[in-house]
Order: sequence, then C-alpha cells, then structure tokens
Amino acid sequence: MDLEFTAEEEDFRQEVRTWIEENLPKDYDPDEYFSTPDVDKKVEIALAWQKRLYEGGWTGLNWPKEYGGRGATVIEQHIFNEELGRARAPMAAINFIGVAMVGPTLIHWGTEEQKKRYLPKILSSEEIWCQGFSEPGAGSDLAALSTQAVEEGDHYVINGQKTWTSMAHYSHFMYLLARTNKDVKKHKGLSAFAVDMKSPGITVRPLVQLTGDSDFNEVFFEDVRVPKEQMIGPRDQGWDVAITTLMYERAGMGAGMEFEHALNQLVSLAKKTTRGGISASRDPWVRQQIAQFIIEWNAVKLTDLRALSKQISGEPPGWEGSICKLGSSYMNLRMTAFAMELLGPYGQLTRDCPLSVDQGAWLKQALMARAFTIGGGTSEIQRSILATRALGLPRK
Amino acid sequence: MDLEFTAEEEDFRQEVRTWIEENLPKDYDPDEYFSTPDVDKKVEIALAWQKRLYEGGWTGLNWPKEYGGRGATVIEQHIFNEELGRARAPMAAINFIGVAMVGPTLIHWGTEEQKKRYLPKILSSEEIWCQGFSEPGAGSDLAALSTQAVEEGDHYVINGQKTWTSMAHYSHFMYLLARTNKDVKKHKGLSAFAVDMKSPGITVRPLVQLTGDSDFNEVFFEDVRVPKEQMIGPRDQGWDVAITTLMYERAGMGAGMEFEHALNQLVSLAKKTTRGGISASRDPWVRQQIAQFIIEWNAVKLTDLRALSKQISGEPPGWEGSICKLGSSYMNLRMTAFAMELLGPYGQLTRDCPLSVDQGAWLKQALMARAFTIGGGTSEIQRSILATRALGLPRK
Amino acid sequence: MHFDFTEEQRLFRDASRKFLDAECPVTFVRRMMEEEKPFDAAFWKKLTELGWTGMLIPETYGGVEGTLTDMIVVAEEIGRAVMPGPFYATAVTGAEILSLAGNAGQKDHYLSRVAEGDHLMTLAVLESEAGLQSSRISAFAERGRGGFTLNGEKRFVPDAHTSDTIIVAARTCHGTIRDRGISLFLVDRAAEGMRIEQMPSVDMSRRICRVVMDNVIVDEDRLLGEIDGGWPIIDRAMELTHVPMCCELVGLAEKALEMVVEYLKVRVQFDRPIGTFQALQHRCADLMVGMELGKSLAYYACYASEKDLPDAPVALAMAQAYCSEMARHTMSEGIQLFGGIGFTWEHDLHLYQRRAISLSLNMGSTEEHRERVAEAFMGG
Amino acid sequence: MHFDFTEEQRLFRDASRKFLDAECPVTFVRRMMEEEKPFDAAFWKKLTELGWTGMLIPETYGGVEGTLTDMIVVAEEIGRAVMPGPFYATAVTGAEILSLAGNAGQKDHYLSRVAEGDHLMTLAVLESEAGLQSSRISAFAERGRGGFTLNGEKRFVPDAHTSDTIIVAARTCHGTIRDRGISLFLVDRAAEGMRIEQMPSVDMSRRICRVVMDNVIVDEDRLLGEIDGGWPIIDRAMELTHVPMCCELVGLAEKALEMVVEYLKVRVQFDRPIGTFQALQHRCADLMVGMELGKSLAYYACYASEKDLPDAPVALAMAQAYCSEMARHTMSEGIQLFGGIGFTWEHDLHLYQRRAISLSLNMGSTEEHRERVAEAFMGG
Repeated sequence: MDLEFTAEEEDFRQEVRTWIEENLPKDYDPDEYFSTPDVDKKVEIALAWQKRLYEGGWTGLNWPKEYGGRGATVIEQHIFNEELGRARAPMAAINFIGVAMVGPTLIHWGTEEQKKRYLPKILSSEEIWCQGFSEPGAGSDLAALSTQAVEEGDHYVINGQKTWTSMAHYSHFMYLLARTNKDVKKHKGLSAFAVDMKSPGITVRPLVQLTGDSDFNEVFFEDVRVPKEQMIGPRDQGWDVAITTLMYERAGMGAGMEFEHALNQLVSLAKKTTRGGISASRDPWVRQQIAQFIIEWNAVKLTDLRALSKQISGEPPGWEGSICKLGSSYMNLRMTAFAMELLGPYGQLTRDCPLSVDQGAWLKQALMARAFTIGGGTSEIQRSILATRALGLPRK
Repeated sequence: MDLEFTAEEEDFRQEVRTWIEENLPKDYDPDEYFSTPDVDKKVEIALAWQKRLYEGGWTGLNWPKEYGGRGATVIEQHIFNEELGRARAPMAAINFIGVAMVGPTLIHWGTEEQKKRYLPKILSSEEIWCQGFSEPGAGSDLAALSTQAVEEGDHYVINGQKTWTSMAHYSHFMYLLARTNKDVKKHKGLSAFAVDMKSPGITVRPLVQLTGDSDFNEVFFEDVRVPKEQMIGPRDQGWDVAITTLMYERAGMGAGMEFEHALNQLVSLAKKTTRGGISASRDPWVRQQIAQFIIEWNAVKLTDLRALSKQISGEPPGWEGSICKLGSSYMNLRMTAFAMELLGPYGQLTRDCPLSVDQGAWLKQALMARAFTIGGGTSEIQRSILATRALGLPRK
Repeated sequence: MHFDFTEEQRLFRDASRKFLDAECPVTFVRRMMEEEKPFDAAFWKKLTELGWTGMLIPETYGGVEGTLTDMIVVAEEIGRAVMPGPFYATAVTGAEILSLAGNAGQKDHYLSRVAEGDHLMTLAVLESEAGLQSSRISAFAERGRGGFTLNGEKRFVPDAHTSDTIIVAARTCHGTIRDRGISLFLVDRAAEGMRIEQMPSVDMSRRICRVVMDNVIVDEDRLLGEIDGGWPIIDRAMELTHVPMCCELVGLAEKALEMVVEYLKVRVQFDRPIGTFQALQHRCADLMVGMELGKSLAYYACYASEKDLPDAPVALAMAQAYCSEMARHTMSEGIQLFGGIGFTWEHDLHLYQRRAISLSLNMGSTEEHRERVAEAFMGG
Repeated sequence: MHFDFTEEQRLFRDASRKFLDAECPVTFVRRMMEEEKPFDAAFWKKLTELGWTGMLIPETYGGVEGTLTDMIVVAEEIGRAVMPGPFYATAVTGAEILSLAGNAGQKDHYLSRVAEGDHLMTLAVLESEAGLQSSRISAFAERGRGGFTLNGEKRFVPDAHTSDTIIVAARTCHGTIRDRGISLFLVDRAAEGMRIEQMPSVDMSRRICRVVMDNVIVDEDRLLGEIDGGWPIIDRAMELTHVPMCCELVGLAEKALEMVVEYLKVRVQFDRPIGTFQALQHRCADLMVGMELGKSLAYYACYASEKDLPDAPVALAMAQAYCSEMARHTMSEGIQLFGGIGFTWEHDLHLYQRRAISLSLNMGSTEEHRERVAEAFMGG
C-alpha cells in the first residue's frame, strides 16, 4: 500500500499548481462563480478559462498525442483534476462533453474525416458540444428514447425532443442519440449523430430548474436534416457508441471538491453561529454530525483513490464510481439539510436578502442537493447496477 | 377531538387497576419476568396469571356474553390492555392465540359442536392453543405453504412441517392451516383444522433463537390423523378463515408498553452513565437522540389512539396497524443500538456477567430488536401492504 | 374518546377543500409568487366570508368562535393547496393576542375588523439572534409622557408589509426576573419611524419582513395587556399559531405524497409503471408512515393546546420537531421519486418544498424542539 | 501510488483464506464457543507455522517482520471466518509493546517465544470507567525493595485467561502532567494475588476478562519501558491493534453480505427468488456501499499508522467510527434480509453479529471516535 506520488508526479503537480496560480484571472472569485445564477456570465468565465487551458496545452490531457492530446497518465489526470479542484477553478462543464466524452468517442468510433473535422476544434473550445441523450419519456430508461432519425436520400431526418441538455444554446454541435430502427429490441435500433445546432428545425428552450436558475435546456427537432456522413459509428449501433461514451464520463472529483469546500464552509458556519452566546461548534450534537459528514466524505475520496489505483494497474474498473456517487450525494443531501437546521430561520433567506448568511448559499445547495441524486444516473439506477451487476442478484 | 374517557370508563379503569393490584402475585418481578431466558418458568407464571384473570372474569373481554365473554366495548378492551401494560403484568402470550385468535375465529366459522367443545376451555386456559401457519418455505408468502391434508375416510392425514410456532409444547391444540387441494391457485387450496397436539405423528422441536433462548418451535407432522369434524370452516376456504383470524390479531399495545418501559430505562441509563465525571444525560448528542425516540414513540401511541377512535366509531380500519408496527419496531431498533453505544464496552456483557449493566438487558434487547421487524409480518411486507393497498400503487 | 375530526369538521374540511380547489388553484399561487405583495383583496374577502379570519374570534366581535381544531382543519387544507399570502399572523396570532390581552376597547376595535376582513395584523418578536426567548429581545420602548418611544429591529416578521397593525414585542424594563419586562404595542404599519423591508426568502408565496423602528411614538392606549407582562401572552399566542403551522406541514406532505403516488402510477419506464418497482413502493410507504405519525403528533398538540393541558408545550415541541423534518424529507424524497421532472420550475412540487422549508424554519430548529422534549423527560 | 494490497499480499490473502476455510470452518468456531476457554493449541500451532503470530516481530527474534498491511490482510480473513480465540492481544498488542518498549533481554525472552507460538500475552488497561484515557487508570504499583506491588482491578482484558503474561498498565506516580505516571509491567498470569475471571459477553468465541490484582509482587526487571512513561507506548500499541480490528469488521461485513446475497439468489417466495425484489436489491447495494467505504477508511488508517503519519490517530478514529456502525448495521440488516432463518441460533449470521458487536464496543463508542474527528477539524 503506497499512497505517495513519485518525484516526477510531484513535479508535475507543482507545475500544474504554478500554472493555475499564474493563469487563473486575478479577478476570479470562486464563491461568486459557483453561486451566481447568471448563466451567461458563468459560461463566459468558463469559456475564457477553457481557452486559457488550451493555450497552456492542458486540454485533452488523456487524448493520444496524435490527436493533439497530451497522452497523460491516469495519475497525471488525477493530479491535474485535484489541482483544479483545489484552486476552485471554473468548471470544465462548458467543454466537458466535447473533451471528455465526444472526443474519446470519436477517437474510438469516428471516421478519419470526422476526427480531422471535429477533434481540433473541440480541444480549442472553438466548437462546443452538447449531449442529446435524455428525453421526457426516457430518463432512467435511456433505451426507450423515441426521437427518430429517418433515412431520406443522403440525409437523416430527425424529429423528436431532448431534455436536460446542458449548454445547448451555447453549443455548436449536439452528440445525438436517435432511433433509426423501430422493428428491433429497443436498444438495438439506435444510432449516434453529430448534429449542427444551426440546422433549421432545431429549437432550444431553457429549462428552468426548481431553484429558478436555468442550467439546462429542452431541444426540439422538427424535420432536422443531418447528412449521412455525420453518423457516428455504424447504423443501429448507437447503444454501443453511447456505452463507450458513458465509460469515459467518469464522475470527476471536480464537482466533488465543491462538496469538500462546502464541508469546510460548514465548519466555519458552525463556528460563527452562536446560540445563547455559545458557538454552535461547541455543541456535541453539531460536532457529531459534522464529524460524520467529514468521515463519509473522506471515505468517498479514499474510495476514489482505490479506483484510481485499479485504473493505474490496468485492472478492470470496479464499482467505485457508483459507490462514490451514492456516498457523496447522500452525504451532501444530509449536510445541506443540516446546515439549514443550523441556520434556523436564516436558512430560508435567498441570495437577494442582505441579511442572508453566506449569500444564501446553503439554501441553494439544499435545493440543488437532489441534482446529484437524480442527475448522472439516479441513485436508484446506481443501486440497481450495484445489486445486479456487482453483487449478481437476479434481474427477473 | 376528545381524548377524555367518560366517567364510566374511568370507573372501569379504576376497577381494572385495583383488581390487578390486588391480584398480581406479590412476588412477581416484571424485570425478571421479561428478561429471564427460563421459558418454563415464564410459562408457569403466565399460565397462573391467565387462570387468575379467568377467575376474575377478565378473559375473553370482547367475546359475546353468550360464549362466556364479557361483551366489552373496544374502549374497555383498550383500557384493560393499557392497565395490564402499565402494571407490566405477565404477557398474555401463553393463551393469546386461543383467546384473541382461535376463539373469535371459531365464533365466526365454527360449528355449534366446535364452539361448545373448545370455547369454554380456551377461556379458562385449560386448553392452550398454538398456531400452525408459517413454514420454512412459506414465511412472507403464507399461501405457498406445503403441509398437506389428504382426505382418507372420515379423517384427514397431515404431513409436513410448521415453524416459528410459539408455545407448541405447552399446547393442547394447534390451529393448523394445510393444503387440501393442489390443483387450484395456491391460496384457494387451503383448509383450517383444530389438531390435537397429542395425536400420534406430531413431533415438537424447540427452535433456538440467535439470542440462545427458545421461545418458538418447529412442529413436524408424519401421517397425523385428524377427524373431519375438526376442520374449521368449509374445505378449501382456509385462506378466508385465516384472514378472519389475522384481522383479530391486532398488534396489542402490550408489547408496545415494553418499548415505553425500555425508553424510561434508557433515560435512567443516560442519567447513571458518566463519562469523565459528567452524566451522559447532559450531553446534547445523547439528549437529542433520546428525545427523538420519545417523540417517535409518542407518535406511535397517538396513532394507535386514532385507530382506536375509528374502531369505536365503527369505521373501517385504516392502515394504522402497519404504521404503528413499522414506526415502533424501527424506533426500537435504533433505541437499542443507541443504548449499546451509550454503554460502550459494557454493552457486550450478558446477563451472566456480574458487571453487566441492567442485567445485560440492553444487549438482549438489541439482539431481539429484529424479532419485531421480522415477526408478525416483516417490515417489507408491511411496506408492500401500505404501498399497494393503502396508496394503491400497482402490483404489476 | 374520539381522536379525530367530528362529522361537522369533516364536512367543513370537504367544503374548505372544494373552496380552495376552485379559488386557489396552483395558477393562483404562482401568480401571487410573482406579485410585489402576495395579497389578493378579493381572495381575502372570500376567506372572510367563509369565516376563516374570524375563526378564533368570539361571536360578540363578529367572529365564528370556533375551536383550534376548526382552525387546523383549515390549516391542513391550506397546506394541501399551498395557499399563498398572509393568514396565521392575522387570524391566529393577532386574534389570539387581542383576545388574551386586549382591553374591551381594543378588542372591539381590532377583533371586529379582523373578523370582517378589513384589518390585517402581525406580531413582531424575533430579532437578530432569531429564537423565541424573551432574553433575546432588545428592542426597547421608552415610556414618556402619554406614550412610548420604540427603537429596535425585528426580523422574520410574517406579512408585515401587508399588515395594518404590527404588534411589537419590546422591552420596557431591564429586569432580571425571567420572562418579565417585555410589553406589547399595537403599532400602525405606517407610523412615522417604521421601516419595513421584505426579506427575500425561499417561499415567494408568503413573505417575511424586517421591521426597523426608529423613534416610533405610540400612544399609551396602544399598550396591549399589562406593562412588562407581554411574554406569557406571546408564548401562548405562538403556541396557538405553531399548532396550525404543524398541521399545514402535514397537509403539505399529504398532498405531495398523493402527487407522487399518482405520478408513479402513470410514469412508464422499462415498459411498466414505475409504481410497480418495489424499491419505490417502499419509499412511498415510509413517507406515508412519516406523514401519519406526524399527523398524530400535530393533532395531539392541537388537543393539548386547545385544552391548555400541562403537557401542551411538550406536545407542541414533539409535533414541531417531527413534522418539520418529516415535511422537508417528504418533499426531498418526492422530488427524487419524480426524477428530473420534479426538479423543474414548472412542476409544482417545489412550491410545497419551499413552503415546508420556510414554514418549519420559522418555528425554529428541530434541535431546539427536541431539547424541550429532552428537558421535559430527562431534566436539564 | 497504489492504494491496494500488493500482488504478494493478494497471494498471501488467498492462502490465508484457503487455510481458514480448511482449518477454521464454522463448526470449529461453534465448538470453541462451547469451550471453557476458546483456545485450541493445535490451531495456534498452525497459525504460528503460517507466521501469523510473528507477523510483526523482527526476524532477529524469529518473526517474519511483516508490515501492518500484512497484518490487515490476515485480519480481514479472520473476520470472514469469525476466527475464534486469542490473536491480536498476543500477535499485535503484545508484540508491538515489547518491540516498542522492551529491553534486549525482554525482547529476546518474550518475542521469540511469541513468534514460536509458545507464549501468549495480553494488555490490561481499561478499568471501571472503561475509556482509553490515562486519567482513568487507578490501579497502582507501589515501588518497594527490588520490585513493585500491584493493586487494582482491570476490566475488558482480552484473553487474559489464556495468556501467559499479562502486561499491566498501572499508575506509578500521581503526577499532574498529562499522560505521565503510568508504567507497564510484565506479570505472570499465575502470579500470587492475580485473580482472573471471564466476563461473559456476547461473543463466546473470543473472551474478555476481569483481572483483580491483590498485592501482586513483580520484580524490578518486569518493568517494561521507562517508569512513568508507559502511556505513549499503550497509545501506539492500541492504535496498531485497532487498525486490524477495523479491518476485521470489514471482513465480517464483506462475508455477511456475501451470505445474504447467496441466500437471496436461492430463496423463493411469491414464485421467484427474493433477490429479484428491488427493495431488497437496493438494501444490498447500500450495504455494499457501506462496506466499501469502510474498507477505504480502514485501509487508509492502516497506511497512516504504518507510516506513523501525523493524521494516523484521526484516520483511525474515522475508521473506528464508520466501520463499527457499518459492521453492526450490516449484521442487523443481514438478519432482516434472511428473515426468520437469520434469527435462529443454527444460522451462522449471529456469530458475525456477535463478533461485530464486541469487536466494535471494545474499541469504545462511535461518539468518542467522532469527537476525535471533530476535534481535529473543528478544534476543541
């Protein structure tokens, strides 16, 4: 058992850290960035940061060098992500789909033309991608999607609706999954496409979340024509293409670092909250609960390290992804609820209220907490995966 | 809303209380009774108490007067049970099946001969009954039972095995459910019988629980002959007969009062436990948790009162039974686990250890806690009942 | 012995539900959320006609002289409909304080107006360290010739911006005797020196305010009750107010659970209604258990408070602790069970969640409530 | 960076599992439970041959000089097999204390015997107020001519009745300096004045004892380490002992979960394996999450302790708090998932439950462990 990094790896970490320190805009305020409801501004900051990363040669860390990547080791990626999280740098969300999902998928399934056409502009953030998987009728049951792609000459004609599409109206392309065959088992009749978001017939409508913010969209397709050469992978093999993609969508610890930040904030909150003249941080009830959150969070981080170790050794991935997601989202749910209790009546105040504590961040996080137990595969789906695939319990 | 009892009811309560005070044996020690692993002694005490109750005219409180009962109102029964619980009188377990389940079932389904033969001796505790429903292969899925009753002349011949039969080797009769028809849907082919436990071919074997105590038995049937006239209700309608019985098996608050007693003991335990010279009862962490148990227990008791009110008004019963069972057994599970924490290393000591606290009662209760979430319809079955019957969620 | 609503109360409940279904659909709630002040005079008039505003007011003053139980019948329905706007501050807190402490003239003046729906009131107690203890009151009323001069700041005052009269709890004496030294004043919202600002909060359909008093002068006859003796009045009035609030939490949870169950019956994934999935069924069952247990505690708190039984404060603390967590948990689980759609603004569940959060937090933290229970059963 | 067992450790784990499968089946465990002393000399001999007793002993003394990680490989397997009888008290606590504090003669005498399997040891620390703080030690060693006279009572001493030597922690000075004033003594179990009684406890396959010392005289050369300087030794030795105990908890949970899963695959109710019921599937998944998270914490506690990192005590506290609750919860849920059969004596799950209860409680309460975490992250 060895949790130390080699001297080279430590050097790499130092290089990354220094670079981030020197390149993160001086006026960048992470608290403001992570709590603002102003999506446009957020996207602007994130995009500028992505471009800066590209100029520094830091995008596509794990892409093969021949496609403009850095061919970094798993451990270097980990260090890089840790350092981004440590600095609370703007999230990679704006270009995450392109760099982390579409790129690797194209490298695996794409034609030479597709690779040449798309990969460089993904790396440079010149072209932003969104992902068109979820539909109103196909959430947990992705294979039930009903958006259709019908062949017509040298095009496919797309009709249907996608939902929970993040960044859709900032995107140049959508990585779309649609049905090309209705006569086979439902996951056998899908195909993947690269769809130009400027195509006639596409309507993007912001989806307002219960927080009142709008980080997602609905995307409507009405007779949208997509040239045949924009199909990714073979026809009717979209499910396999999608599986490749989802394997690359490793729950990065970036978001996780925000949980750690919140935990630190919670300790500060307990210290500054007084009841009857005594700091809440001295109340055993408060201490026990915060300690429990800290313990669970550490358990998640360490489990992620175990997953990383497997990856490094080239072992098949275990179920740590699902475990970490379940563990961290559940911790976050209770942590944010607990913060509300600690705040008492102040817990209800929003950012707009000058009397709100920590700019209403706790309320927002409490409302957002369910995003982590629903998005990216619901907790129920994660549990079913663990039960049937990891533990081998029978499906039927 | 009116939670007061009428003057007559209060008089009745006083009468009951006085009678219990005067008749409960002077040397009766409830702590000893409820914690002893000596089943024989326990049964002896309980049986003596049952006979005393009978002499006082207190058995079959809700039975019609014509069958020797008292024709008491629902509220009188409630008061009576409350007073028994308050005095921590010996449990009615020894004759509970006879008085509370078999009696009412016979009154409903029995022939005149059966009523005359059995009812008086049930009331007097001269004949003790046990219940033969559960089988190794038929726990939650009672209808799957496989014990067979095959017609042969004027008898039925029984073969099979029952389990979790309490009091079997103290019983004179078993109220048995067996399969008389294999060719119909599984719950359509059952019949109910009164089986003489002295019949040749019956073997009773004690079933040792994980606590090491033995409150239950396995009962084996090998070519046991039961005269036809001992069938209860019509042939192949055993399921309906059993449903009648189960409707009478109202989770009495008697057992519940033991939870309340345990809660009071927990408060005492917290007071006498010191850590670093300070009583644990002053630790907010301890106070918060005990308060939560108290709150939940009160919620259960009040919910039981709501059920009682419905019963009094002659309204159809709601789902309070399942709710109270889930609520109280879950509270008890956490309460006993918490007591172990409070005790620290002392929590592991058994009754035999002179240094054990409260005679090792907490350990025993912690081990026993799952009896309440498994027995009498598992928590999972209760939840399924609530989901499908109370909330109307679809089964398939 | 009948621990349930009476037959009349059930009829009243059905009528109330019908009324709110018709007059307070969720579209109305959403409209009110957008308003500067979520108060609709026409709607208030209708509540008045139903007798809701005069529910706890004696017939002498034009009220219907109902019981607290009648009030919780309404409160549950208010929860089910997430009824927006002011209500308890006037119809419960205000009415009760006047009934308890008002002199004949004050009762006549205020109570009859409240019963008629012409006057809105609220109570301003909490300050910066928000907690319902007399020791935390530092707003001061200086006695002068013919009146008092008030200074200080109040927070979390429900509906102050729409109230005609704000009943202010202020210190009139720096005494050391516990709970003494606080007095109540009937202050016009528009009195000189009063500044009222909304405190933007999670529940946009019901508002809370900050009230700053800068040398506000009130006449001697606006003193409500005995000088220095206001705290027990506040205590009792808040007890009577928090009981229906607990019942509203139950109503919110009950309706949310119904919404979830209905959805699970129709939402199909993996070729069957997701309501057939046992894990989801059991989660719903657990929510039902919580809701019913909470209802029992809330009903008993009502009973104990209505009869002014010795255990009323503990019964209330139990209901507050349990119902607060239960309602918030129900909403959180409800959103999970709805999945993505439950996480959208257009879905109604978050209105229930918002109400559950603010309603419960306005009663304090569950830690405080549990501590009161601990004190009653374990001592200090 | 490799946060996992090495290839050799895996091979060692497989061999250990195979060994325990063959030599320590549950029939053996049950037999030991019935014994007056659950110690089997032949079995102990085999453990010795495998190098388990000498795992942490330097090669100089005949040990295998393994690491703490090697020891947790064993501990997990011990948990999976609910291995009965003494082990940690000799092989970890005893071996480490001697290594840390023994002089050359003591090491030579005791360590080589332990490595050979000829000598069993234990540490007697806890007293009536069972807590691992030096302030709670009141057993006293009075210095006299050529030796010490020991008086006092020790509780919860693991395996004292089968130990040849009991290392006693006694006060030698009523000093006020924190953690000073405690000394360690190597006492023969059979020494005059020693009274050892078993403390009947939930785990019959492993015993704890009460040790009463009534004017027990020990020679000067039985003083272990510096006079008054014993506490830091105890602290470190207990840290090193509790790490494998956490891993044993993980092993117990892992095996229990496997047993549950296997049962759910074959048990049929309502015409299908109950493992197809989603509510049960999800409960198993949650148990798996807990077990894996606990494993990560336990492994890190091992790493930190092995390297003696500054965060080792906090890492251990995290593992203790989490693994204790996790293991007990896994057993409790496991019994529920097995249903009636899981509640019987003949079913093996309760052996795991009993071990989980005593193992975790012998480390203290989770409240204490969490408080240590709170102190590290929030201050006092």
